[in-house]
Amino acid sequence: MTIERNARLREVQSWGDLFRFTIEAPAMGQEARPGQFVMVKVSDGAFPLLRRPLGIHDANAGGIELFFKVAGQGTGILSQKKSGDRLDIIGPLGKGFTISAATKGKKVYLVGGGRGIAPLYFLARELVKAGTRPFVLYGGRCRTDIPLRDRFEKSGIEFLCSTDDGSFGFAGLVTELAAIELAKAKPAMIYACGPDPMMKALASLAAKHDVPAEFSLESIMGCGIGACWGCVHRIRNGKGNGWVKICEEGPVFPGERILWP
Amino acid sequence: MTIERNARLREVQSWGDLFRFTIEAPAMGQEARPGQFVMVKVSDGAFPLLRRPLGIHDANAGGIELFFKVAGQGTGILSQKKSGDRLDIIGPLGKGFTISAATKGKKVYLVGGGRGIAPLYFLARELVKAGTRPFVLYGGRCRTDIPLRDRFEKSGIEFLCSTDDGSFGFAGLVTELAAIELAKAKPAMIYACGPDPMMKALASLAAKHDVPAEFSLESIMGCGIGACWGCVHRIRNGKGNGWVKICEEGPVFPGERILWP
Amino acid sequence: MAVTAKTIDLSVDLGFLGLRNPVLTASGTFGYGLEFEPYLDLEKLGGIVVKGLFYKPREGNPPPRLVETASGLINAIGLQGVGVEAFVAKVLPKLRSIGTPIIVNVCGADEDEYAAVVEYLDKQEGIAGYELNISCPNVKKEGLCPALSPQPTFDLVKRIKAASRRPLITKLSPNVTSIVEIAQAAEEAGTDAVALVNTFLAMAIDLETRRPKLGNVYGGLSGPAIKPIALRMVHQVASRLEVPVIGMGGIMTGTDALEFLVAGASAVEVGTASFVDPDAAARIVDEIRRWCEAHGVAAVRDIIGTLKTT
Amino acid sequence: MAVTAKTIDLSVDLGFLGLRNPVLTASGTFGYGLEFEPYLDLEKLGGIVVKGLFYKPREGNPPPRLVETASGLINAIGLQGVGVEAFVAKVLPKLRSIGTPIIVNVCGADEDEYAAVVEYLDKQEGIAGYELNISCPNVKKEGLCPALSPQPTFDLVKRIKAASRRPLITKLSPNVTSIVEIAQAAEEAGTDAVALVNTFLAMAIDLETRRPKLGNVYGGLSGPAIKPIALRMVHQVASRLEVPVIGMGGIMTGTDALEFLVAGASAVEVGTASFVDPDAAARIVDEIRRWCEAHGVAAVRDIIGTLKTT
Ligand SMILES: Cc1cc2nc3c(=O)[nH]c(=O)nc-3n(C[C@H](O)[C@H](O)[C@H](O)COP(=O)(O)OP(=O)(O)OC[C@H]3O[C@@H](n4cnc5c(N)ncnc54)[C@H](O)[C@@H]3O)c2cc1C
Ligand SMILES: Cc1cc2nc3c(=O)[nH]c(=O)nc-3n(C[C@H](O)[C@H](O)[C@H](O)COP(=O)(O)OP(=O)(O)OC[C@H]3O[C@@H](n4cnc5c(N)ncnc54)[C@H](O)[C@@H]3O)c2cc1C
Ligand SMILES: Cc1cc2nc3c(=O)[nH]c(=O)nc-3n(C[C@H](O)[C@H](O)[C@H](O)COP(=O)(O)O)c2cc1C
Ligand SMILES: Cc1cc2nc3c(=O)[nH]c(=O)nc-3n(C[C@H](O)[C@H](O)[C@H](O)COP(=O)(O)O)c2cc1C
Ligand code: FES
Ligand code: FES
Repeated sequence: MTIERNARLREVQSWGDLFRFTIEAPAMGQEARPGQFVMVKVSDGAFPLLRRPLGIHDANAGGIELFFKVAGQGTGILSQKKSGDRLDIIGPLGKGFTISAATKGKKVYLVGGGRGIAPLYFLARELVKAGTRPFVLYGGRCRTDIPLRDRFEKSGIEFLCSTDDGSFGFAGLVTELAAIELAKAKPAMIYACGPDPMMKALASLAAKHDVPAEFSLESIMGCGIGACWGCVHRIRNGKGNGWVKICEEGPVFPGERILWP
Repeated sequence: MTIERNARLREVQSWGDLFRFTIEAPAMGQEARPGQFVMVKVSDGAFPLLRRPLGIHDANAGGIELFFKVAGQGTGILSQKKSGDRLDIIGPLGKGFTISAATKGKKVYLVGGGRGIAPLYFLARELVKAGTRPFVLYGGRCRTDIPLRDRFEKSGIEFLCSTDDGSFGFAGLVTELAAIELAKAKPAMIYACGPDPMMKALASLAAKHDVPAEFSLESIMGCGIGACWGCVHRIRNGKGNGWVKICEEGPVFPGERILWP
Repeated sequence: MAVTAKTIDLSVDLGFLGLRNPVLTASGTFGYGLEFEPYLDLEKLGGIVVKGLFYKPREGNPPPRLVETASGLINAIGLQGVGVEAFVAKVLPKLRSIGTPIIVNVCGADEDEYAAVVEYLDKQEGIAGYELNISCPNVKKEGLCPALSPQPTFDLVKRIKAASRRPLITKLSPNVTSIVEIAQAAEEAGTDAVALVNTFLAMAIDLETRRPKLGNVYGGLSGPAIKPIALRMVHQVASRLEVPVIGMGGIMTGTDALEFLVAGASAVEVGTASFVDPDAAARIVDEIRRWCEAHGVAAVRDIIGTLKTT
Repeated sequence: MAVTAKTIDLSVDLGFLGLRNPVLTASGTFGYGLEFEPYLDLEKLGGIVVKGLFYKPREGNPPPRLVETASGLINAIGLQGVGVEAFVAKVLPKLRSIGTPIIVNVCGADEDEYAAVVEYLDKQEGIAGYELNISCPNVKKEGLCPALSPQPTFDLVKRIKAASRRPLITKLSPNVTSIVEIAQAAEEAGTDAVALVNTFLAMAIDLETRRPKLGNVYGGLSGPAIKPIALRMVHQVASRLEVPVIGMGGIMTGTDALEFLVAGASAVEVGTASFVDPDAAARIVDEIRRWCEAHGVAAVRDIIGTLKTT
């Protein structure tokens, strides 16, 4: 966990309102695990005030990558940064996905909707390293909403795409695609990240097929480090159902612990 | 008076914390008179909230020029604009310097301290056009504080420089230089812009030598258009000494009407 | 019938006064109105609330009178103004010809001065109503301002309502423990509407000189910084009062204005925004119209008070 | 002797407690302190005020609990927390070992709960004092919060002061007509210091859904937006009270902190800034030291209350 006040933005790639940043931050890159996130400062002034949480899209000894969608003012300002600019980042934060020895040699499904694909690329790469076989189901609204297909293609990771409008791959929701694939073959594990309704549907699919699943949750975050209690989600604890801090105990939780709104 | 929402910044020149902007704004350029000013928006967000007043440094059919010093956050943000960027400007505003037929053929003194030189270049050019002979006394803290010497040089306008530290021209305050020159020859008029103490000293010099003088005053401005009553200065009216709006009745006032703080 | 920019009905009804749209200008931020003629079409506005008017001309406070803060502006103008006689002689004739309701923000150093202002103005035509600025410090009562407690508010509103033939809007101060209590006092005293909020008492310090940044030490905070507090107060008051509420505080965009309507305001006033963009109020009217179009809202009045809190 | 970074004396004295420097962390914005260990040296701080503690564990409010506004943050956490027993068992032992004064922000749903918290904590060592969060809504008295009127403030402070062996700081709400009146009530009841301000009651609306942006509808506004109002209140209170004042509200930098000291605060608390920069409080200590050095101020306490208003 480091504060990197002066991380150099090495490369910016963009597709419409989707952006990929390659950032020089060696300490962070070496520590990062898939599913963890960083808190990025978007402005020097008091507006926007808070940092923005972004998942770690990839990491290596030289730094980290982010993949984000412009959702509002903060990500809008961020998207205007140019290669060579400096970023102020805290991370890696939170607890990531579980890469368990039990799935070694087996196939697992990674389901990402929209910007939710961000952490799954890193996860897929690490799963491959650990000897697990990732199969990525990558959904978006339309063809231009799923620009990472090339990247998965090149990295040799098995994947299928879906688009709501049928402009590329399976025509329909990624959860429908997942249902079809689950009916074909039962994976050892499901990992997912995306909008709440998508993950909720996937959670019941996973339960139905009796497949363990992990979900990366989102929330507005005040601090990202467990101090403000702003990022809570209803999570089953030992004792009951409490408001649990996503930034600290998550953002990844096993499906059976999450109470969907 | 126009709102130019999308004026193209054609050229940026800078010397340390001093900047010259050349801006495409034909309507404004054609209307502008020396001593008038514009209100410039420095940020899109709510911080800084208010526009910043800047004098018109030069104007022609193509647009206007500004010359400013980074004094704080607003001018700091402004100074980071690049050629090609768009500016949101209102102007020309206020009442400028008097160019009177009475000074035709005669010599007049223009005394500028620091960033106060900004409107005097435009004034000098217009005076020349009107057949008056401007003599510019241009003072700064040090050599790098008076970068417009080249410009006056090239334009053939007679001028003398002073620096507080003696690194260029007369060593001392520009008011001391003015006192020397006033002792040598009495001009038909004095025009001045600069810090309050400088103008105050000059006002008493002018009164002593019985030379009519005009001063461009500064104030924090809320609106620049006479609506907020935020920019007042004590000015002698017909009836008495009132708080008068600088943006509307000024920023230029004859010396005998100004009550210095 | 499809909702289009042309068919959208932006009018709102304050009961005592119909407005072509819900956007008024806030007192003290739009001069006497005419200053803005070069920048916008004054006939596009729902109404113009002019600068606070005392009976006598006022000097105002020594400068500096303004200081910018994070997303805010503190002013200590001190209600400098020309007084009611000059207003009637020089400003009103021009204002009257615009065809937009003119509301006069009424000030007074004590109850008598407030009454004198409305009595004088009552003799003039071309004024749609008064906005009673109850935040003026009372010179007779140790500088206490009626806006801060219910009884003085009640007394002042009652007196001015009785003294005048025109609709009365009482403008509330946010510097109170319970703005609902003050609003209710104004309502009981017969006000036709309430307007809120006025500015928040605030200060700024110049660390280098260790002096206040304002000549008057304290001033009033306005702008986007105060919007969340203003919105809460408007919601509280609108949920409890019968008379219409005019909301304001940091409105910079059509979205901001619509949020105040959703919170329960029947109209809004645009203040500090007019300093930043002299045409802000007219732009906000356009932005409201476009939002209604995009959302199929045929009449903007239908969204007033529609906040769902459960 | 020249003033250098090394010789500058940053210590301040609250009378009942000496601090190595005037920078504390504000309750609810610094967790239980330990969350920040990776980011700064906790021993660099003047003091740590921990998150508000009820006797019992608290659930808090449904999300969303946070919303950003122009230069501000509204929170409606609802004082979720572990309760005093878990605090003493799990957190306090670690906190105690840091060597920085620990102040516990004390909450209660009624007077009895407040008293129960301090009585329980009084049995523990390693606590420098209590900060009484009088802004908690009183469950017995129709949700009324003692912070809003003098008498309930007086009663609560008196009871807690009597119940406890430790210094008591009363933390005031800014949502009042006269914060001086409330501060004086606390002083008369025997508080050892006052801290101000807590957050401003505020709201934000999502225009698209026409719902409040916070699960709890209303929340508390903090951050740079409120600084000018907080500074005014600190100045007012410090000019009228004998006991020391701890100032806060939107402090992001050393300059902000020094302005509060100049206005009369004997120490400051850093709140929302710690969310933006977890090491903000430590950075502010450094910035204060550098300012003192640059301005030849040998002891920071010499600038407390030095605002020149004439
Ligand atoms: C752990 C975590 C990891 C994330 N990883 C990524 C990622 O890799 N790529 C990516 O594109 N996005 C990611 N997000 C979402 C991202 O943080 C938000 O889109 C961003 O904060 C919005 O900020 P803004 O200023 O652009 O939008 P705002 O103007 O603040 O808000 C726009 C909309 O987004 C909502 N929103 C604001 N903050 C958040 C938030 N923190 N989470 C979810 N919704 C929010 C608002 O309620 C509003 O509806 C992640 C969020 C979390 C919590
Ligand atoms: C009619 C007029 C014409 C001007 N022309 C020029 C010009 O041509 N070139 C130039 O460099 N400057 C000019 N100024 C001054 C310029 O407006 C200020 O330097 C600028 O507004 C400071 O903004 P800031 O955000 O950078 O500084 P801030 O951070 O706002 O303030 C920095 C310091 O400047 C003071 N200040 C703020 N606003 C003003 C203001 N409007 N006038 C004077 N002091 C202020 C503050 O009190 C503070 O001490 C002019 C001012 C006026 C009123
Ligand atoms: C410079 C200035 C002058 C003001 N003068 C008056 C006034 O004369 N009478 C009044 O009732 N309110 C006055 N106000 C308050 C505004 O009308 C409005 O209530 C307040 O600024 C909040 O709205 P805003 O945030 O949109 O500016 C003034 C505000 C400013 C900024
Ligand atoms: C998320 C959050 C939680 C808070 N919790 C508490 C609390 O438990 N007790 C308390 O007295 N104040 C609490 N506060 C108020 C702060 O301590 C402080 O008074 C306020 O935020 C103003 O300071 P700032 O602008 O520096 O944040 C909280 C503030 C925030 C933002
Ligand atoms: S974001 Fe602050 S506790 Fe999780
Ligand atoms: S700046 Fe607003 S009246 Fe002059």
